[in-house]
Amino acid sequence: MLTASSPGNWSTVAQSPSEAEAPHALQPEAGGNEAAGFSVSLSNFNGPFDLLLSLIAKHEMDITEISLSVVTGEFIAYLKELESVEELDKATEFLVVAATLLDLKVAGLLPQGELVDAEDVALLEARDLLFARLLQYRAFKEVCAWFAGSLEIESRRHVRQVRLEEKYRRQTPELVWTLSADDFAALAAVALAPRELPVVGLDHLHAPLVSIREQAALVVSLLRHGAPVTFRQLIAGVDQKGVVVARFIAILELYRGAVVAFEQLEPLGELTIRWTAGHWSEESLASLGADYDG
Amino acid sequence: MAETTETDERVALPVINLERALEAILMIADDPQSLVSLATSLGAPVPAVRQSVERLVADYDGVDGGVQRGFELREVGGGWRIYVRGEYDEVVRDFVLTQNPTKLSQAALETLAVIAYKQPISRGAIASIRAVNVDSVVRTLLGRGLITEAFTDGETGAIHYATTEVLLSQLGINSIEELPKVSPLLDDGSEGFDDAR
Amino acid sequence: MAETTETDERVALPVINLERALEAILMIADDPQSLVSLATSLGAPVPAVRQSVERLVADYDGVDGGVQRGFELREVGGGWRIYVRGEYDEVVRDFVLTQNPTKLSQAALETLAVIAYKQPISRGAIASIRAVNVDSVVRTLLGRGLITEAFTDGETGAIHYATTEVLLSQLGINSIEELPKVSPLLDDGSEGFDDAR
Repeated sequence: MLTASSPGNWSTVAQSPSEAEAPHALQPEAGGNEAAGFSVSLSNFNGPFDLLLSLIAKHEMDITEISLSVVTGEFIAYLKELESVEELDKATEFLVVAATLLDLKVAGLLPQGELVDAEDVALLEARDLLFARLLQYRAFKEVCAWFAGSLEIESRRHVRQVRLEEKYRRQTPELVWTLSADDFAALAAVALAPRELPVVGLDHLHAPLVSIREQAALVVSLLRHGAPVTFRQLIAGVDQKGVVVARFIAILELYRGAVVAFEQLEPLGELTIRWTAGHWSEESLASLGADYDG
Repeated sequence: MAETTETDERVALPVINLERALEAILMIADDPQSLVSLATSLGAPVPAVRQSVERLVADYDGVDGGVQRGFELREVGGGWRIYVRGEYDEVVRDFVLTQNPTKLSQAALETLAVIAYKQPISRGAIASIRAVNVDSVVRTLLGRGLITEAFTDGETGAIHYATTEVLLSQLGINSIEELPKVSPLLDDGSEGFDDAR
Repeated sequence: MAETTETDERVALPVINLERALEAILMIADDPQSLVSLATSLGAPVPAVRQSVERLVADYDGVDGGVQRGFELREVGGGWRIYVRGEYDEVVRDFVLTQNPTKLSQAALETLAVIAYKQPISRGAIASIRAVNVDSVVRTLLGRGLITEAFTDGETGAIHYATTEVLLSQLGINSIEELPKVSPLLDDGSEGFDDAR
């Protein structure tokens, strides 16, 4: 993990500090120029770091306190154009970086206090982290050229790869086959099973999963033909937190469907649930809790 | 090489490099190559190619006191191809034995299963299902006669593979339709997900 | 060849014929062959095989005033294979039905680079380095067989990815150590920040 060792870290990597301090870096290029020169579409950029790098490259400078302000301005300006819904998803990737940059810019605009307080340190850390990740990203980006080149060169090479001569093929040992058709089908099921879907794994957060619909069905069966029941009674004997939560959500859903009503005499007091629905069909259950699906 | 306006260099080329260009082609050509097809792709006259081929044969045979190579250039079925020299059959057989265990690897079996249920299927499609490169496994299966090249896609040039009778007889079934169903996974994976639990 | 009770003939074999036997095997091998696997099928000691391989390389390169062949012996992807010599790649192009895979996108290349240098690495970690979602790119790389699922973290369930031998082959290198050095920053980020230049 990279932490702030000194604010000057970045400048050790800077190519020419003198140029970075040159006045032209300070001036936001004349309005017209900026508008014309910086109209890009998202597809040109792989991500926020990509955009940042290209902005830095465009100004032929390294990010110092001064130029950072210019780059931040353009970065934010660029983000403003990302308003269409389809771009929203990608735009979120830029937000963290944008927020960090803004923070840094604001800090640069404010008069510098003498004392280093915790917030300043946090800001420095944020900046160093951002710069470190940017540097790292740049390193990978640079080495990409080598990958592309090597892949290209090697793709033009031809390797001897010919069918085994028939006489040797005939001499290969007889195959020992032990699989039945059913074994084979089982193998196919494994091989063809969809690869794990690329989603953020949340399984560890709420496993095992509990179906709200199932819980609702249970609640219905307990309430439908009987007297009012307290929530405590409804969850008696349940030791899994997930089940309790799901059963509670199921009750809320039933309430929303005007199937049950609550009674609670005092805050945090005993919760009593009673059946109020005039008619009830199993179909009602099918659509229940749909908000929680997916 | 079609132009004839060049100078000395051009004249030297066919003599010196034709043999080298030929051996380059022969090293990667899978099927025996006729003199005509070799001449065509090299842009050289057939007689020159014939001479070069003859010199290569002699070269690999070590005729002029050179090394006798472990391979030889032979004319088979109207074309030329590089084969292992007969003396090394034993060595090669040992090698083939160690490379071809009597049982298929798990990777080979799974690839075979994918082909069986999804045939005809291209190598690229197999690779994307299996998420690995399947080139050598496909060669193994071809070599074992368990799969065959069904057809080549006219547009992409991608070879599509299908299973053979050999597989059917190994599985003890008469047609690929007799394979046990493994749906709903096969449809596209989106179905039956709700029941997965 | 492990026995030493044999006569003249046997003694001569390893010296004279090892290179030829190697040549024969290389004619039919369709994967890169490591020295160890070659030594195993030849029943010869690894150092002897290494020497023979080196002599073959020099032989085909025409080092000692011999002919420089149209093919060469290269170590790629952790093993030895016969390749067409670079100068002749153009000549042989028509003879191979390689379906050159489409080029990788810039995003795929960057992701590949991150995985190559940081492996084994989870998708989340890749995404945070590249600051973008990398799901589809990772799938592409898996499909090409350039990366593989190395292991799944027991606690988080996160799959960690590593590069494959296929990648090594396609890059023309033998081990991941042969990748060009990148800034010391990449080690872990905490070191070498000041020495980055």
